[in-house]
Amino acid sequence: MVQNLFYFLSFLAVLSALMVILSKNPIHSVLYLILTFFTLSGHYILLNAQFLSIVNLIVYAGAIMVLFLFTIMFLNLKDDSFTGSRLFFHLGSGLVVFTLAGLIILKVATAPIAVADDAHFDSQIGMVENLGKVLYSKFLVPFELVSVLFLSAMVGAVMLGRREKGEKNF
Amino acid sequence: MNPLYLFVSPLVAAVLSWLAGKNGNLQKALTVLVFVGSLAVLYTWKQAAFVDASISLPWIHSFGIYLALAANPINFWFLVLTAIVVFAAQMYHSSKEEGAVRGDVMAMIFLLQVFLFGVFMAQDLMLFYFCYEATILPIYYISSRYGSPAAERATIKFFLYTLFGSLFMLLGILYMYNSTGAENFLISSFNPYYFSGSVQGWLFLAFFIAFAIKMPLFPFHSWQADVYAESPVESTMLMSGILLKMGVFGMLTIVIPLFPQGLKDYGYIFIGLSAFGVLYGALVAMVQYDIRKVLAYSSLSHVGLIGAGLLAYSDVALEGVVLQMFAHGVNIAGLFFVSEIIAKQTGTRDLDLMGGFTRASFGLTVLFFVFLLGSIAVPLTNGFPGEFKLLMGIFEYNIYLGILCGSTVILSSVYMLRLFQKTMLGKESGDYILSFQGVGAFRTVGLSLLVALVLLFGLFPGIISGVADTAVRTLLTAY
Amino acid sequence: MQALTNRSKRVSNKKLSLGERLYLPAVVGGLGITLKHFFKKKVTIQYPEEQRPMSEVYRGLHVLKRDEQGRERCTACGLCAVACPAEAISMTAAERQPGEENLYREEKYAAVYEINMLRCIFCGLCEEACPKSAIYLQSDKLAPSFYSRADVIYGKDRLVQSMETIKTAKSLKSGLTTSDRYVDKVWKNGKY
Amino acid sequence: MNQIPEIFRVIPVNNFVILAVVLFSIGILGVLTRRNAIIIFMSVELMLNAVNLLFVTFSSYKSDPTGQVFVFFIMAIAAAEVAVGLAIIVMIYRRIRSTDVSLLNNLKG
Amino acid sequence: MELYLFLAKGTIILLIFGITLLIATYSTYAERKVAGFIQDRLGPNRAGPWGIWQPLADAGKMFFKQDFIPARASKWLFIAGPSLAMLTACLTSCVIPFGDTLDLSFLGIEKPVAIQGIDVNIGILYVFGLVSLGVYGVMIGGWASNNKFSLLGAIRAASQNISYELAMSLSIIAIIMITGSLSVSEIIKDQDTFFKWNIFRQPVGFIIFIICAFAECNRTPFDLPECETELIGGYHTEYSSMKLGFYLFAEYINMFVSSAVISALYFGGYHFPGESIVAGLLPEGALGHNLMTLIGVGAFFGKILFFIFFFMWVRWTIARFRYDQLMNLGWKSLIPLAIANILVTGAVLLALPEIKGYISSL
Amino acid sequence: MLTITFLSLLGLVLLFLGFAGKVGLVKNLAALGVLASLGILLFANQDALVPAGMETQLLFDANSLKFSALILGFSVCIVMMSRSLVKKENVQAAEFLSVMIFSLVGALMLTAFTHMITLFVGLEILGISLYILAGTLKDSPSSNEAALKYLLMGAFATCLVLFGMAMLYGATGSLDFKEIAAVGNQSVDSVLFKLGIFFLLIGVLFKVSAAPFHFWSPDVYEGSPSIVMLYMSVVVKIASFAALFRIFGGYFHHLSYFWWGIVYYGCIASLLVGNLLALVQKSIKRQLAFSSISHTGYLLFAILVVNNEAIAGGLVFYLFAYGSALLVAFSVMNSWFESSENYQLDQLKGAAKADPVGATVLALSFLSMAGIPLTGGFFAKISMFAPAMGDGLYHLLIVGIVSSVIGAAYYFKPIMNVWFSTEEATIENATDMKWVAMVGGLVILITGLFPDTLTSILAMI
Repeated sequence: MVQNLFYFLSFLAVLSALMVILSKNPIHSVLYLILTFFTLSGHYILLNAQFLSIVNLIVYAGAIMVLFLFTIMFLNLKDDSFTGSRLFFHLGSGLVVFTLAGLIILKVATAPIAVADDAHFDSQIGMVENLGKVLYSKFLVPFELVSVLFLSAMVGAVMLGRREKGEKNF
Repeated sequence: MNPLYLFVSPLVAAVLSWLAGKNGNLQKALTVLVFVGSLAVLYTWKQAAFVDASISLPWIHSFGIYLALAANPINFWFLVLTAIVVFAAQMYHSSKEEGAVRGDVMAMIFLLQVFLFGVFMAQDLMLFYFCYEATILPIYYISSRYGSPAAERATIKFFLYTLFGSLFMLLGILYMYNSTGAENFLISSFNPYYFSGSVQGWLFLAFFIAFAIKMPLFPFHSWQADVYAESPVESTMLMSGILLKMGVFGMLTIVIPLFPQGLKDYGYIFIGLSAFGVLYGALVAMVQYDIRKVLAYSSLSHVGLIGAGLLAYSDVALEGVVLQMFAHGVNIAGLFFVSEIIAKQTGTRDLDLMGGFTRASFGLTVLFFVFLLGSIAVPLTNGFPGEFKLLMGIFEYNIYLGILCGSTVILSSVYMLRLFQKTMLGKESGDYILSFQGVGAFRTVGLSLLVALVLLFGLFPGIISGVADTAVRTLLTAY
Repeated sequence: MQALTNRSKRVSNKKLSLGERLYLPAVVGGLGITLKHFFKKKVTIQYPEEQRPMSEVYRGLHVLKRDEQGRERCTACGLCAVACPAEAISMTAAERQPGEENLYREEKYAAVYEINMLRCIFCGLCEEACPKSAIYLQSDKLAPSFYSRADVIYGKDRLVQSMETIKTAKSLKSGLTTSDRYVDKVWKNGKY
Repeated sequence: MNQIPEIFRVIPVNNFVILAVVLFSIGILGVLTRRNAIIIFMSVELMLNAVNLLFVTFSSYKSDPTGQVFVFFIMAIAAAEVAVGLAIIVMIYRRIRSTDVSLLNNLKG
Repeated sequence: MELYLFLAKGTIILLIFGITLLIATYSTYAERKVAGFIQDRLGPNRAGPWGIWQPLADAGKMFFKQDFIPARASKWLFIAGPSLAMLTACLTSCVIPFGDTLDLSFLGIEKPVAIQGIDVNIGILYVFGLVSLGVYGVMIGGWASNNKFSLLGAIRAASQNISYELAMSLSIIAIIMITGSLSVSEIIKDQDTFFKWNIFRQPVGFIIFIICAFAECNRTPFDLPECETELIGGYHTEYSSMKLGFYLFAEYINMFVSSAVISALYFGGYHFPGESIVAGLLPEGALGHNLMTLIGVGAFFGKILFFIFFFMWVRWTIARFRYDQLMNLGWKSLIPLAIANILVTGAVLLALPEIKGYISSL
Repeated sequence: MLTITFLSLLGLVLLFLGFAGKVGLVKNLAALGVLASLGILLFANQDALVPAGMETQLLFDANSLKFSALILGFSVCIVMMSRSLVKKENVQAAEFLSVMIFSLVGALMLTAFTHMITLFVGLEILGISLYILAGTLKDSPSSNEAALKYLLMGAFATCLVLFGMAMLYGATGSLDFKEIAAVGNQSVDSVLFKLGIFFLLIGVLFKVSAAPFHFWSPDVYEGSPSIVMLYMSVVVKIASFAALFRIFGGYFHHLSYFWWGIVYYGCIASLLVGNLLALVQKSIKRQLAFSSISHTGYLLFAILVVNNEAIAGGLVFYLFAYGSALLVAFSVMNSWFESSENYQLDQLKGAAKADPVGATVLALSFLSMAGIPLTGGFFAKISMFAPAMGDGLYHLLIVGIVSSVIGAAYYFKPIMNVWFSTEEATIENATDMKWVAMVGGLVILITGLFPDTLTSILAMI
């Protein structure tokens, strides 16, 4: 049951991820990416990380991708097609990446990876209480510093995105 | 007397001459003052047998570099030559016509003098390297700024060439420092026993390439002719007269005492090349039409001889090296000096367009001829004893090489006399000769001084060898 | 400027106070008003079942009257057409033939009488103009809606009063509409 | 309470890692082959998500919350990055009326 | 007895789903009825007594209208838009506890069964997740229509939703801080007495939340995405037939869910004043408990219906905002206010034990 | 930690002052504030505000203090110089400066992280701020392009770093560098560990723009406003090298069998690529961009040598020498040209006639970058070469020397144009703050003649 679910989600994830980069229409790409995020959220639930799974949805699907969709609609982008002159480049990079990925996968497939045993296993780690405790005690400083990042990003996004006086285009 | 004096006085002079700007008289005064002062200091040292002539101050702790300077019998004549050639160059410049004198050129030459003194007196390898590299900058400045339009390209070539070589030297220095576990870079803290044979070989190559490019020895010479031809003559005089002696000096004080094994292992290759360079330089000089290039290739030929002598690794040869380098420095500076006067007057450097200069100034002809003779190494001129000893040393090393190098005796007279004939004799090709105003008093005195040196050391080579020979021999026998 | 009356409200651009800028009190007030209306009596008239009482002087659909004997009163004099501001009325006159006396009251009658209901503005001027009291606008009948342009033109077939109403009418006036009565009452009396 | 759930026993951790690697490579491929800046950026997001999956996987299998906290950070920062990134893309679009990176040739050596 | 549990749970889920749909359906009716009443009218009253079959008639009409897809539209997305809107709307209600637990031990189910789809410990986040996804339906539909007005409507919807989502979640955080749980049922359990209802503890948060809820549902005064005067129909300009119906329906479902969330978060959910008195009147044991639960469910639905009414009430009271006003309100007022609210709440939470200690020491 | 807090608050204050319209105050306060933060860094206990027992994931040890001091010191100058950008172009002072100051927070984090989370957050704070700064000139297409390219490549690199981190996490079950390093010893055979180190390294090399992962940097450098380019090649370079050094020169130093080869070839490639491509450039900014790649190569020496403790000082020295030279060069060129953001080599022709002081200082700074004696750059190179020599990295050193020569070739181009060109000067105005330029030149000379002054100052930190 769980296995089938895993394989189904994985299949869907890979398929939609592929479609992200293969779709000609950026809107379709966005939608496929959202689908990928959903499957990943599914995986997180499988992995007992409920909090992250829902945060993944809220942040990625709910905020980031909306922003993407928003921008694409805003810019009214046309289809982006693969041109012949770059075909070799595409094929080449595809080949290289897949070879490398294949090698890594072959290596990883059989690699022994240490996992927790019964005695050390704690099914509650993915729960929000637990994560919150870790986040607000051990990682408080980086967490606070992320706010600097946000402030900076906010200022920057406003600064760059703002239309200047006299600019005609939207 | 503190060796720092030799550092400080040109430095002060540099600042002063920068400030003096285009005031020719002030510049002349500075020139003479520094020249006389330097010679006086050197003389006192020699009289005191170099007892107090050393200093060692910690300079850069973090790298273990000392400001270690010392005058000694080996570098004494290099220092003297520095003073003389710098004097010659500055004399040329400061006595130029009104308005052509430049404060920055004078300052740069003085600065160069500082670094040259630094190179020759350095007892610390890093200090040596530091000054060795730094000498390029003033020369580069003068040549690029005041040379012909093609000079920029030529000087950058020169610059990169020498930088390339000296960086290998830097590597060598760093290697020595690291491999011996020395806490400092003092030359005295290294000796050849630290380095195994193969290491010595590598180190020899690293240092040799730096010095060979500087001199330049045959395969590394390709920067030379262009730079000599395109630079202002002051910088040509300095380069040919003294800068290339840094290479000789380096070979003498670093390569020969520290890497005797390396020299033995690889020297034979380069001695062959140098000897070939002697022939090559001479042959090329014979067919040149640019007066500077003739001198440039003659310099290549002579330096090839010096290089071969250095690599021959025998006491006779080394004594010859010291003699010859001094002679060559004086002669080539004088030759460039005079030839530039001629070229300025005729308005060209093309030998075919010159001729008959004798009619303009007989005195200058004589001066020129004496320098020529010195350069050809006619007996009783300063070129002779050095060349003789060098050839002796090379014959000892290998007879065929000796013969090859010996060709210089004949060939140099060929191209030098061709030069003389084309410039001084023959039919004048214009009325420029009649308008010749004479050399001027200051230049006359200066040139006479140089000529006097040519003759003095031709007649009494013992002045030099008396100071240097024993010291040079110890280089071979110290280890 | 001096206000002429004290009814006009002076507009001021003063800054809103904090309380006002919150808008919440105003919103709550608004909610109160709407809630009040929520419980108010509804004004809806459920039309087919309930009908709004018509005014006595309502000007509805036209009718061409007959007299007590059932004869058409119209003599095709054309005054109505002249009076019509919308030029909705047109007619063709014809002479009464012998034997038709029971059909037409006068010797001349309207062979064709048409009103274009799209043009008609129901102003009632035709009624006023008619010297024979032949045309009236009924107060209880509305002009129906149309589904085709052909329906728009009302001919005599649809305008002339039907005979049944004559029979039940007690008098000239009783067979008429409220409008008729009103007009008679107000100022047509003097004309006879 | 501390019993390992079924999934951790029946699915080896390697499967998740492989899935993440595959997604990551797809992301790289997207970055390399596409010319539309927005799609490149989306591929980067895909890569980030692959990384997130890795972290969550390891975190869960190793029963260590740090990994999940890290994912939380990545998500937060990715959001900021996207905000700035899209602002830049919009800026570019205003300039060249396209988001095609191959049209960006002002700067060439 | 797993089977019974499954059946019971399934029944509850189906029931919730059914009620959701039912309420949403009748919201359309209620909307028109309320509109009529507020405007001194009667509202629909033809289909059946008081017009109660009106929604069915509407649905029938929707089904049988021509299903039109614009020629240059992106076909699949055009269909996906309303479906997504509907899907996200429907999924939300499953974490809302409509009542306390039922004691079904007579069926052999030992554990009390909550009247709730699923009780996840991150329930409120789940709601937010789905609410934030709701915007996709609008955006995709608007974009796929290949119509400028639709696109503008969609973009407005997106930016509006994103903007107000922030303030909404921030206002919730204060509640989460008080309760210490993300689970909706925990939050409701925490408000067991009347004066512990969060409306009293978080009045500012409530106001922010309800304003945001209006914006999230695209209800007047924030119905900019579909404002007829500027954008014809906004994102659903090109839609017809049941696809349009889905959009409209989704809006009403959202309204229902919003009302439910508001009631749950701020108005004590299934708790009602005088609970203990009622409980005292009921018999002991399972029956009493179940009855109590059902009364609670009734109370909850009462609240929900009130808020649905409130939504409509506001709709017919307040005029539509201008777009810049909407954004200014969201970004410049609500978000700072929400943050301030969090800060104040935090400060009070920190200070409360001190104050209590001080008072008790007196 | 204290400095970081101070800087964050400073940025915030500047932002609000900017909203209030007090631009003049913002400009002054920014420089003063960064200076103050330098003071705080040097003289205050960094953990003063941290409650006892709290983990901050940041550790300001001697090295990080040095790097941080360098970062802040240079930043003071750059913030002061950026007044001209703000003056010239249509740039909002408050936003620009506050983003720059926020990026400093990231830079400081990169010098002091002990945990991958702080590393990552630092990288991103710095990175995102830089994407913004690169795009500051909204009217300039190249600036836009630079921002986009930087963004895409930066984000991509971040992904690689993260992938590496994830793999390391998988291999060791920890994200703390100390713990990873401790476990690392036993995981010689672990695929995940190898992959982790590999991707982490590749990602960081991307960030420091080492060849062959350098291709974004010339475009980005050239397109950015020159102040930002200066900032990137000075402050950001210091920060990213501090990070690289902290990871691979510090925590993972004993695991060099995993990563040494990559860095080695990356170093060689950077040296060659940077220098060779710089040779053919016509724009100074682009030339300096490529030269920055080559300097990355020299700096990578520090990662490669065994004695990482000893070379830390050298690394700091190199960064100081390079940074000060670049800073001086830019301050001169900045004052020479009123508007142009893209200095071409030809524009410099004959500048010495118009402004000899500026020209001298400019020449000095380029000499320093070339590593010619008399300037700080020389000892900087020595301090990289000497330890490498000690480790016997002869091939690397030879490449280093060859590339130094090539480097000298192109560093002399501007000098030649400035000093030796006979053409009339095209520069628009002479150095306005001569004393600043002269101080800069003096600093270069002093570091060249008496490097001990610098090393002893650094030793005090």
